[in-house]
Amino acid sequence: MTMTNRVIEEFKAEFKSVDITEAPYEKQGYHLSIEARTGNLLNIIDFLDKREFYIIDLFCVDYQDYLELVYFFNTHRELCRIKVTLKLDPVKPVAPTISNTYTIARWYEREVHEFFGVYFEGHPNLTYLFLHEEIGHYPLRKQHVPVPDGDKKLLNSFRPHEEENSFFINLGPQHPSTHGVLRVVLKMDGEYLISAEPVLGYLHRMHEKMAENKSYMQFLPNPARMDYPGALLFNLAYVEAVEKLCGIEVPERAKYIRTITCELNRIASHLLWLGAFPADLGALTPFMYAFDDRENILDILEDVTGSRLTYCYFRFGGLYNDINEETFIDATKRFIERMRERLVMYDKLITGNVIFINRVKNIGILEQGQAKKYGFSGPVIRSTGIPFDMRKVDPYAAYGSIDFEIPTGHIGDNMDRYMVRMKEIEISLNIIEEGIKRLPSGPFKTEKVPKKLKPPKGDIYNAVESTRGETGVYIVSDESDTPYRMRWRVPSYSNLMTFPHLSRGVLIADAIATLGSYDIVVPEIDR
Amino acid sequence: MQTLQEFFHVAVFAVVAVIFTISPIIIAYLLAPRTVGKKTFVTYECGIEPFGNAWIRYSVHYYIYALIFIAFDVDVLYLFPIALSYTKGGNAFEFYSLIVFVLILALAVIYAWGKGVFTWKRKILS
Amino acid sequence: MGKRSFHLETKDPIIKFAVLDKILDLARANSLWPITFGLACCAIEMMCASMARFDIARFGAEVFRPSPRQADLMIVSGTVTKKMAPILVTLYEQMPSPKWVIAMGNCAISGGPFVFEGQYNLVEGVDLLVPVDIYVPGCPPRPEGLLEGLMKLEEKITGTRRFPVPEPKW
Amino acid sequence: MIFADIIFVIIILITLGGALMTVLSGSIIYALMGLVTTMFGVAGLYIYLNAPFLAMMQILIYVGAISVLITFAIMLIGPLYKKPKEWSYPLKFILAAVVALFSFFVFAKVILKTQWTVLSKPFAISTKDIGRLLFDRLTFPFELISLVIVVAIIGAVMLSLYSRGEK
Amino acid sequence: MCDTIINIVNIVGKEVVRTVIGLVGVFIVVLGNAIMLTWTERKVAGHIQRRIGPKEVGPFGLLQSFADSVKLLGKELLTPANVEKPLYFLAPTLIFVPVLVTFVVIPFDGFLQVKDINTGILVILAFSSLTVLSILIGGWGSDNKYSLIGAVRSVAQNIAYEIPLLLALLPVILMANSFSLRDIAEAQRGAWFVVYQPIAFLIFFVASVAETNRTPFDLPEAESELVAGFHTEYSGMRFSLFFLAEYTNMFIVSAIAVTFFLGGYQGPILPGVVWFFIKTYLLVFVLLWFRWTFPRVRFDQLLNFSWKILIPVSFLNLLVTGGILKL
Amino acid sequence: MRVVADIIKGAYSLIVGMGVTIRAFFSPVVTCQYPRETVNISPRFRSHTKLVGDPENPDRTKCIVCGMCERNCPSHSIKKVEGEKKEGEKKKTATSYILDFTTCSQCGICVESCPVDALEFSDDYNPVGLKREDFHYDLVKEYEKRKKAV
Amino acid sequence: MTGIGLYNSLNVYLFIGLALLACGILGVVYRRTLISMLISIELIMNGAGLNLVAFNRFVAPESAYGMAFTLFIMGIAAAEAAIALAIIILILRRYRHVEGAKLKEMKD
Ligand code: SF4
Ligand code: SF4
Ligand code: SF4
Repeated sequence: MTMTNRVIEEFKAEFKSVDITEAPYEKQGYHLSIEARTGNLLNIIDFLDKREFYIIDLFCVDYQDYLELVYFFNTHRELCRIKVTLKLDPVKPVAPTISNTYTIARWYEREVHEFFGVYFEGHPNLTYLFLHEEIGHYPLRKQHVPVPDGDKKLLNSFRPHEEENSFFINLGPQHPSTHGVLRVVLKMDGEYLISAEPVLGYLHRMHEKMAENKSYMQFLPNPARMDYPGALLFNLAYVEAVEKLCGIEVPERAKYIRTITCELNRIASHLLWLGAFPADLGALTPFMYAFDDRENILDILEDVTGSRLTYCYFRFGGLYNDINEETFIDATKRFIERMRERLVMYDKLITGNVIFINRVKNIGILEQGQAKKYGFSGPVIRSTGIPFDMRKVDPYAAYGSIDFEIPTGHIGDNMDRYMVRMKEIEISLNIIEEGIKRLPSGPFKTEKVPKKLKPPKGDIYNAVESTRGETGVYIVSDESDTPYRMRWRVPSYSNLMTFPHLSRGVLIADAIATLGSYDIVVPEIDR
Repeated sequence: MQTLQEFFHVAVFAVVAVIFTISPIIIAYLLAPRTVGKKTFVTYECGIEPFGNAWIRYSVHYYIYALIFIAFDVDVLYLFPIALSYTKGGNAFEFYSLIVFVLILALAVIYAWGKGVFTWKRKILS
Repeated sequence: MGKRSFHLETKDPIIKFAVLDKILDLARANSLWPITFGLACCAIEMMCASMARFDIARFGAEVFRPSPRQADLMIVSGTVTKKMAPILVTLYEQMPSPKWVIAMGNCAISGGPFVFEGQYNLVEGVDLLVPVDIYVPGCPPRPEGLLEGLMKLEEKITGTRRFPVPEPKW
Repeated sequence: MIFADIIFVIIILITLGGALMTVLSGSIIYALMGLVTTMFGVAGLYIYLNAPFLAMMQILIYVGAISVLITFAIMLIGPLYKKPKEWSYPLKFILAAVVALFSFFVFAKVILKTQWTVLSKPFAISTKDIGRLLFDRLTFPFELISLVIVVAIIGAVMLSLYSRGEK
Repeated sequence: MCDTIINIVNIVGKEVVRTVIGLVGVFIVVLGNAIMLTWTERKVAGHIQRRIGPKEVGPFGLLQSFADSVKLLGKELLTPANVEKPLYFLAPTLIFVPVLVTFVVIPFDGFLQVKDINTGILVILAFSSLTVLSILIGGWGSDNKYSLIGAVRSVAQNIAYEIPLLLALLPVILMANSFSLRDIAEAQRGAWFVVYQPIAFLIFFVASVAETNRTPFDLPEAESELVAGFHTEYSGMRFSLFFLAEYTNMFIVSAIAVTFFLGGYQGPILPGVVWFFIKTYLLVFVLLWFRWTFPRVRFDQLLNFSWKILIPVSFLNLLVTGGILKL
Repeated sequence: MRVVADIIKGAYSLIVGMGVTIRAFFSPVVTCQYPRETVNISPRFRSHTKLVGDPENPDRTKCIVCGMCERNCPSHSIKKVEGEKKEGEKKKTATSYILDFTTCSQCGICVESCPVDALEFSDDYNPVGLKREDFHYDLVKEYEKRKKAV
Repeated sequence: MTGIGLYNSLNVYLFIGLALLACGILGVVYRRTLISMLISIELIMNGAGLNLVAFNRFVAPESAYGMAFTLFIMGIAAAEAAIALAIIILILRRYRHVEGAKLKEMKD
């Protein structure tokens, strides 16, 4: 019996009055949908919590007549996505908080609160996370809804003045170790951190709002700007979602090229991290070496896509242009060889270094049990020993036909996260090799893509494994050529959420090492 | 007057060092243009206006290290005149007093080690 | 274009004569220490410019100072949001003069691909916040673009261009 | 050697100035700075007394060790010292000054009265002699002082650990 | 001609002339070293990272450091509003005193020494405690949180490594029975002390890396944690004085290591000065090499490494040396 | 004894690391010295767009002023696509085509959507300027300039 | 060239030592915070050391006892500082302040 059926049965037994409907997974990207009501939401959440579901995402859609809160759940053992919805009154939207069960929901709920004006009863700290003080309306609502005056005081989420005697220090937004413009407010006691609170939104670029203003085609450049180190993977998530939504078939060749380029991009992204992580620990030379290798990948990818960083290469139904077979395959093979040698060098330079080992071993330990509460994904979850990888769980592009293993760690400390990523580079190399071997010929793009995409009414959730974890895009279509609502589920967001937990009571240097080991990308978090 | 002559150089160098450091600052003062904005003189803190006190209550760890240091520093300095007059060969008495001295000193490290001064545990303050 | 809102008081140095200025300008142009200030995607290309392949160090500009007090050059590389704007201004003001700004990337120049009607969180061009000397367009610009910008800045400071102009491509 | 005299006077001024700064300055960190100045002054005097080794030890121990320890203690105490009011009661100051001056004059009288038998022999003690002395005659005090210091430190560490909350 | 010179010397006093010449020489060394070293550091860093490093400014980028220093001269000196002014101003001055004083006793050659002081090494050690002090007041006076943490760390680190440093010097003094650097250098005519004291040499070197705040012990300036450490608030020339002091300190510790363990100016064929500089810069190169290879250690590891490993080992080393000398 | 072994192992690992860096020190640099030499830039590199000349009539560009690119550009970077019908020609000729490069995201949508393939990416990889307006290219004029330069 | 040879007379040193002592006493009595009192005590110690060396130099030039004892004084000063500071910090933890004057009030 599959997971889905089991859940249906158990659910029906427990909740007689609530409907649970099976959704066509191929079309919508989730298996079950449940319509909850304010009264029974918490019970349903409890039900899911007991069955080891983790929360993928929580967001809101404004249907004008009502607001709909959408909760996505899944398990780490088996693919079983469940959409739970909750309709809210648009005038005074109030919902119960689920943050007591799922810690990560604290942030999601704050986000929903600031963008839609939804109140969550029982939320410990319902303040703004992204926006700044001057924004006087709820940006993602379809109509202009001003923020009530009473709420304005919530805008600045952090109030240090209340604690006179503590020592606060700002890490960021301009700080060498926060990888962009993350700001973390640290409360310190000597060298120790008492608590750390990330402040987000310094790079909030309104992607979700933009999506509502642009056609499907016009949104294409945006995903690449969200996660620039792994631009192609985000691009893929979006393109595949739209393809599924419109029912566009993709030729095999395009699938393989997508796989290969994505893996190249993954290596490039990991290399960027491989440089930045030791740099956080004070070693600057690996940075240069890693960029040197990365530069090789960029050369290959530039030859294919035309840009170095923010690729906008995949198109609905295929690719922007075909690869240049000889040079591409040649260069890639050369790169694979070179990279394998370099990995040995990195082992000598970084992995074996006693200082490095002492800095990362047994620091920032994440336990498996927390995976459910925080919903982190990618190398972070794999480091705890859970082999959860969208490429395996829900194969897309050509991953289904290529065999690869998933590296896992043991205890989930910084060292494990490091090792998992290093292994992933190796495995990506294998995948690329395999992909090149099997690369079929044929067209790189389907002909039948209409110039103006007008997908049928409905919604879809599509997830891929980006370099940092599960990246999902949820699109609601209303038959026009612009998405009605687009929501991005980004991995760094939930990965970062574990930081306050991990950094409590540790030395500042350890906290920074931990932050570096996540490989967060701020624009992705801020969107 | 041997000593005086020796330290005459030290004094002169020290004074010159002071002068040397002041002069470029004066030159810079004369040469540099100035731009003043609203926040130019605000203490730097990653671009955010700092809040709270910079005079922190510092952790006691450092202090204990400093305590042990002071014992060692003073005692090791006592070893210097000893080392100077340490004779080669014979007179094993000197060696014994050295051993006793060093062993007493080692007591401090052993004590601190045993007391866990050198371990920095993760502190969970609830 | 919006209104430029910066207000800075500038005073000339106490001693000033031409030859000295020339020397100082020459030195300044050849030792531009940027502040570590990466904002978004373009920051990666900025890093690339300082890495082995492009090696910004050849021009003596690899000394990325984390503190604005020791920097001469602010490379605004990426999107400036309204939340970030006051910080950027603060950092700029905290840099000792003479100081320069390079707006790198379309976002920094004009808001780039993120300008749309009804946008609520974007500063449409960093030149609305601080005076910008050099614009390097692109999304992202290639590292060569940044190097070229650096040379252009040198040209702006000293008045002459020292470096050969690479063959233009169209 | 008029030159040596001038420097000597300067050193005396530094010493006394430092001492006054220590006593009178408003903030504790300046008091500490004053102490350091005095240490340097006294070290200079040691040099004039032909004891360069002692002078260096003076700097090493007082400036390098004790003042650092005191600074750490000040830091540990933290914000309380931002602007501590040292100038409180003028009456108390007068009282203190009277006590200090009184003791000064008493001792000054003693000094002036006593006829020290100053030997005009050239002073020929080198650092080596101090070492020899420590080896030959003062072995016991020498070992003892190390013991004293170690015991004191152990006590101090114990107290500090106690205040850190770990008995 | 000669007579006049001698006359002049007689009038002003031999020592004064010596000082003046010494000062000039030392300034050449200090400035030359700083300029050379900043250039070398960047160049070495470049080549280790497989890039070029400074190149376009002057031939091989040799003028790079000049450009930097001239630029820093023409840079505005910002004094932030909240600083404790006397302390803030004093710190860069104070940090320079030990640097210069140290040069009094360093023997570049048998004769090329400003003055051989009987308590030479003690002078260096004593004045180097001023470095600690100036870092402390610099960080404290800045009224900046990063500076303060940086300063405290710096001091804790400096004092933690001072003891192994002293303990590593002791065996050499035991063997040479002198504090004077020239005597110690002379005592190595036969064999360098590094042969007898390899452990002490290692300890000394490690400790001096820590004393100069270089990677892997560069915590006070840990960029990824503390922005720029205790000199975060310093700009322009004041900052460059710290910079200068740091680079000179690198030279100094290497020079002391050379004098104590590597035979100082001793060496065949070439004149002593040349040997001295060759050896010193070799050690400096190792320092640079360290910096561009290793990550930074954590703070508690840093302190404990000194207390748990270096100090016990150097105690043992001292006792063994003492015992062997008595045989 | 384990402590000693650990220390030795640690020290060995450090030496191995130093071996890596010193080898790099003596290996050739990978730097491309930009103003003096340039890296090979892929022909597919996307800079700002350019108009392609009509192979039959080099005086005019291929553009027929249909406005597709203007409509499809995600960031509205293309403005003022205007043209006139010259005598003797079936289609319009572009007289102005303003590309505001400062908002372009180099996505290639305009190139894709042009029905007559009149657009291409140029290789202008290092544009810099002293003001924003430097990058409001008039592609028609650029085309003329380029034609003259050849 | 002859100077007055000020530095060759014992009394000068004795008076400096005395002045340090007086300053120290002044500080101990007048200063409010315990740490400043400690600093003042260090001053007194210094004065004593200075006197010892001066006597050694002028009264008994062929022995080094005075110097050795000054060395010991320095050691004692260090030990004393350590203990005193530890106590001060303990007091701080207990009473949240380190002002000597207030401490007396608390005793009652
Ligand atoms: S210009 Fe383009 S690459 Fe640069 S920050 Fe903006 S979106 Fe990113
Ligand atoms: S490349 Fe994209 S953004 Fe640029 S002009 Fe063309 S369509 Fe517009
Ligand atoms: S789409 Fe092509 S033909 Fe139409 S206006 Fe644009 S460039 Fe001209």
